[in-house]
Amino acid sequence: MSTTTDRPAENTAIKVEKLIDMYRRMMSIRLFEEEVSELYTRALMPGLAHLYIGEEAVAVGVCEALRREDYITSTHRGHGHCLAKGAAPDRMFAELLGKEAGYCKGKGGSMHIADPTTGNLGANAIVAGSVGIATGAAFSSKYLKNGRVAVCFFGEGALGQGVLYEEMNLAQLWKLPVIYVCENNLYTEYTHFSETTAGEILARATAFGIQNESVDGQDVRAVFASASKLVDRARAGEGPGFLLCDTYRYAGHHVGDINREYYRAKHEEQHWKTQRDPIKVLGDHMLKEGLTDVSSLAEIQAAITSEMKAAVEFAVNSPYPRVEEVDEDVYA
Amino acid sequence: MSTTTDRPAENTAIKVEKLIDMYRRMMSIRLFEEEVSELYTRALMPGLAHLYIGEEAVAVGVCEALRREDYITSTHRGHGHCLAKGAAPDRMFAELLGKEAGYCKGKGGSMHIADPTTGNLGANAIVAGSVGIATGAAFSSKYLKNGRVAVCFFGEGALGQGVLYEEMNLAQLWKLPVIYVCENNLYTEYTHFSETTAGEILARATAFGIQNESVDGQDVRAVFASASKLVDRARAGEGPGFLLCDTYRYAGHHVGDINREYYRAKHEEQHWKTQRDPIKVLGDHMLKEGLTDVSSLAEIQAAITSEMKAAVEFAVNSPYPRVEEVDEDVYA
Amino acid sequence: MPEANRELTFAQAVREALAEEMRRDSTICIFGEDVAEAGTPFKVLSGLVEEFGTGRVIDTPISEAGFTGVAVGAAMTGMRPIVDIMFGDFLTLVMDQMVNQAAKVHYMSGGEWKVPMVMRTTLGATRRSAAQHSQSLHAWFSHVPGLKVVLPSTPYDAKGLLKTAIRDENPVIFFEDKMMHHKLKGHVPSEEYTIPFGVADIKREGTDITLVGTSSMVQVALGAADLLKEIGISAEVIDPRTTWPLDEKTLIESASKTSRAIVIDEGYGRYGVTAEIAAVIAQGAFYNLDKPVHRMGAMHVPIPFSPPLEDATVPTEQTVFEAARKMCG
Amino acid sequence: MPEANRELTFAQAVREALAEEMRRDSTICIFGEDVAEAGTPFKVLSGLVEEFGTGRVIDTPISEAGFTGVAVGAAMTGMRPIVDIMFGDFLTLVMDQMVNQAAKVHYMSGGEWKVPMVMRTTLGATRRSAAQHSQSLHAWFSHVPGLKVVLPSTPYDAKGLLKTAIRDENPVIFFEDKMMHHKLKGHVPSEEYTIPFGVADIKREGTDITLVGTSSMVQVALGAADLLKEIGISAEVIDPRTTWPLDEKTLIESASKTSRAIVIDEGYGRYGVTAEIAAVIAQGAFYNLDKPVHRMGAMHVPIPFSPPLEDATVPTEQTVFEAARKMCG
Ligand SMILES: Cc1ncc(C[n+]2csc(CCOP(=O)(O)OP(=O)(O)O)c2C)c(N)n1
Ligand SMILES: Cc1ncc(C[n+]2csc(CCOP(=O)(O)OP(=O)(O)O)c2C)c(N)n1
Ligand SMILES: [Mg+2]
Ligand SMILES: [Mg+2]
Repeated sequence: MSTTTDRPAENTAIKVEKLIDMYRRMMSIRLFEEEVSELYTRALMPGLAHLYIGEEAVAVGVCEALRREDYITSTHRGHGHCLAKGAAPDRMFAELLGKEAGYCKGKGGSMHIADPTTGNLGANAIVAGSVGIATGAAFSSKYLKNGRVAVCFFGEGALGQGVLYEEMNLAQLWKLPVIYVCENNLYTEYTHFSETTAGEILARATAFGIQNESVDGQDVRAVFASASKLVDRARAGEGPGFLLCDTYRYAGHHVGDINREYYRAKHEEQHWKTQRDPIKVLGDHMLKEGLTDVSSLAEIQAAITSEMKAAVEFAVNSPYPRVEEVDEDVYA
Repeated sequence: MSTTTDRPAENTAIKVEKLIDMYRRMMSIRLFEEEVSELYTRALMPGLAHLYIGEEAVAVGVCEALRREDYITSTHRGHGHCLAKGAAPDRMFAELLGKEAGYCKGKGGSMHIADPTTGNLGANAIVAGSVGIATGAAFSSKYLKNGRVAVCFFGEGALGQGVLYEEMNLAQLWKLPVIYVCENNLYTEYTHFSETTAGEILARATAFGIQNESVDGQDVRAVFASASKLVDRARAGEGPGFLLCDTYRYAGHHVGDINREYYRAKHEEQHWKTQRDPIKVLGDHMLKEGLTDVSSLAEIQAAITSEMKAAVEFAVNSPYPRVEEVDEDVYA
Repeated sequence: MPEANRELTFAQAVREALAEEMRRDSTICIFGEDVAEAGTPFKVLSGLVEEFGTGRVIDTPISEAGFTGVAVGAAMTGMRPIVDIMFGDFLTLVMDQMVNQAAKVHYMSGGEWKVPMVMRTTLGATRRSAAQHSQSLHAWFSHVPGLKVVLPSTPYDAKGLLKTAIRDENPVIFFEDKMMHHKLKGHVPSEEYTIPFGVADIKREGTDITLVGTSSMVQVALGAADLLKEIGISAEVIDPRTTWPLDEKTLIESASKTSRAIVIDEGYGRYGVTAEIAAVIAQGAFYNLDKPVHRMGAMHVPIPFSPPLEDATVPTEQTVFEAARKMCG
Repeated sequence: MPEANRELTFAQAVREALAEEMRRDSTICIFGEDVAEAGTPFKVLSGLVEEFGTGRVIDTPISEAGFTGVAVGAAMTGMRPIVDIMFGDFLTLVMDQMVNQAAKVHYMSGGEWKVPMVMRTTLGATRRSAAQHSQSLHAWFSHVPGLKVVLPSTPYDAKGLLKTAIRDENPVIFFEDKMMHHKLKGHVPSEEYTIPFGVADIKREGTDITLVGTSSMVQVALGAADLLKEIGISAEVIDPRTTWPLDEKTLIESASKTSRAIVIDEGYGRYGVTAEIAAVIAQGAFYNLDKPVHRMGAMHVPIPFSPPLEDATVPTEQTVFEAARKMCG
């Protein structure tokens, strides 16, 4: 039942526009997160920030396989998922700063961005906390026959939470259109996944009869190809899927996690950054195939850079919510 | 990693005394439970009673592979486990009737019998509620280096509880001497296991790299052989095991569950009772091999029958605890 | 049957509410263990699967967290799921789904998503079910903003409150006393009605002492009121019906009027519902109370199996009567 | 450093208690996420793995229920495990293990088995961590017989109470205010001491009003007492230190003496710790109170992320001061 797809089958050629689009989205995430790091360092951002840098191909490859009305659920490391599903950077930054203009009026913050207009059911600060929500969204898609698919993003740390297995069992029993996307970035907070994960990860999906694949999470074309397959299958009523993406977070668990040598080696970080950067991998591919040129890519980067600067500007200058709002939205 | 053992390898010959002993223990459970049914029907027993009749070979085959100081945890359907591990019927009946002389001074009742002298950590009325306890007992065995093994009995319904997977992951990561014994009697309360269980049961152990076997749970020799293998392995420090036993409960989910046709067919019940009765299977084997004769078996039954009558008598005539005991034992 | 005599058991009233609402709104479905053909072990749902099918009355694996999570997600995306947690003791397994997810989704999303779901579950001891099948854990949920907590005490209230719960846009947790399901009968009109949350019901008027009872303890309070009447004490019995929202006004007014109050709830006495209600009354009726507010809850012990012990753990008509007599003495 | 000046942070005091006990008793081990080399995200355990090794300071997967269950079983069979639940919000995941298992094993077995384990966890908001990382859920556990609940408010108390917790034969849950770990310093003697459970500490004596504070709110109460002193009001500050067992006597005596009381706790105000303590005082000091007992807890909302909103949800020195001034006015 499980297959390993290290590169997309050569026959699933992805259109150039799509590749450019994916490049652009990955670049947006990268530059968004760099601004977040900056905001945090300048002490403008309250709370913690868990950056998605290095993992961009996962969110983008998966979300490109989805429709706007499809659902996603996200994690504490969720900015990339939100952006990939179509959220606007300015309202995201505003949320990160706790401002009224944010997606959640400042009530949610970095770990709880939600956006009904793009089907984003919300980031979640409980590890595996959204597995039920995603599975439930898939349940209602099937019940209401609206053809939507739900994607549940989670880190490999979530494999430790029993509720994941309860949900996978239900999803398979009821043939729900949900895709479980496991982002294995090798570490939970400060512990290598081999110390927390017995057996083989894919076997945990197999155990419930769930279709599963593993993919190079730094190759957005591969992620897109695998995700498309599982999403199409789910949409056709054939049941859930499980996609394991091998990836890496470049920075610390959160921005403040600076001294990391006690849990991972500098040269490991260097290896991923230089050899397996998802943006570079896609850029190099397009250049090699003559699908774009260096200056076009540079233009993309420049345009996004100014977009992000403007978005930050917007957020920094936005007002906080009025204190009286504190007890609004408790009940609908 | 998984092997199916429908019958014990012919070379693992089990000594006659052992066979007789297993016969006796299975008969004890059978007759104990018949008394329980009787007590319940005569309205002498408070609460509910979940009978183990039909499943005797599982508890006996597994517990015969254990030492007295080894640990077990049990379930709502736990009388068989207690007896197989060595508990005395009189104190068990007393507990079932809520009497002071019971194993728990009447405070636990049918679903909570515990007995330190036989390593019984307690029955549990939360489905999968004792998986953590058994795994923890295995942890301390390893930590304290006392060579004990822990067995966790549970019904296939417990496969629905996420905590089971959390514990299996921990047990395998830490190579704990714990055996997970899944009693698949085909039904939870009133629902067939195929409606609640996606994929293959053994694959759920495989997913965590746990050694696993499936066995005919009506053949006590087969259960004993498989359990011995896994127990020896665990005791030797090679890690946890998972034993799937196919079995059947003859009566209702509890004694009051009389009309069962809406969830299972009479002829199915008949088939198990007549073709796959664990006591008959072992008796027939011993008779066929000339290891015993009909009158010896009848003697065993007669002796146990009077033992059970006396035990019931003891319990019925025992006093209730004094009301003042109600707030004792809350804190140690 | 003439309308005025239309009597239903508590279980029938619950079932009728569910059936009527499910007919009205096709987005309602029920998740739970053995809810379909078995109609739950308490036989509260018997007949529903026959009318609505297994697509809407859905048997689940023994995965309380799992199917509660599904309900949360389904509620966010256009459905109105009802979840059945067989014994209230199993609520320990759904705390994350209810407290960190269902209760907070609306607020955390700045009001963007909502979670219109109902969790039906049970409370109450004296069924000889021992420590893991006898708890009354509603105080935990009353403590959590974002949830509403309903404790019906009569068939009439059960039907009207359950309909309100189903139509509410928020996660509501609805506690049924297991012992009432088939033992308690009462008038339930055939015409449609609902009962608003946050409105206490004066189950009996009186002048000398206020007995505040919840769920199973309302009948106990009424029984005690009968006994008190025999010795000339007039007890007012108040049922808050929902612990959140809580109708503080009615509680305070009654206690101010009678100048004495006893609060009776089957949850544990310490850090439970009796504490909150007693504190509310002690504060709000401070200048009118003749005696300190008295609290009666389950004894602070795991519920024992042995019948004489178990019976000693819960307030009874007799113990409430004694306490009230002492206060009025 | 001269002994009298020996100052430790709250985190250091916790660590010292753990290290001393672990040296004394080899059956003590620690389970938790990132407890070993990382020393927890709060760096409370830094250094322990270096002394005691990974066999005793054990990194777990993100399986709160799983490793808590292991601790329960290990505690029953000869060990004294300590479990680390990083954020108190994750207690939602261990309710079954703590409430249906750990708390009840001793009673259900008629006193045969016992569960000497400690769960260390955190509480408290204002860290800009939003709704799922800011809760103070200790009231839930205080409601459950079989558990003991500890809420230290100073480094001295933290060390002494944690040692008592580790030596206790029952499951104890020990709440640490995240904000205190590195910010609060205080005297901790180098010689051995323990602090008994169920003994409140009078953090400051006074005559006009009693401020009962728990955990994080003790410093708030002390701050308010300073402000009150400036306007001539003498506040007595009492810290119950354990919510179960609860030292009712000291609370009642203080309130009886001052005739006014405010109860301040960072958990939600409704159905929480303030309700129990207020009810206890209102009952026990009934005839001596001049004013109703006033309660101050977290606002009944999920904790918001936005700083100005979050700051509005918790009692502060200023709001306690205002409330006290009004009561004494
Ligand atoms: C239930 C729960 N336990 C612990 C935490 C604390 N925590 C936050 S992130 C994290 C590590 C998550 O690792 P992983 O799932 O691999 O995601 P990653 O951070 O690597 O993206 C932990 C333990 C939490 N948020 N929720
Ligand atoms: C967590 C939990 N959910 C539900 C129940 C109610 N219940 C008691 S026994 C049972 C069925 C158990 O089935 P299985 O595990 O297969 O054991 P069997 O009764 O077949 O031996 C259920 C649902 C429970 N005790 N605990
Ligand atoms: Mg990770
Ligand atoms: Mg079964």
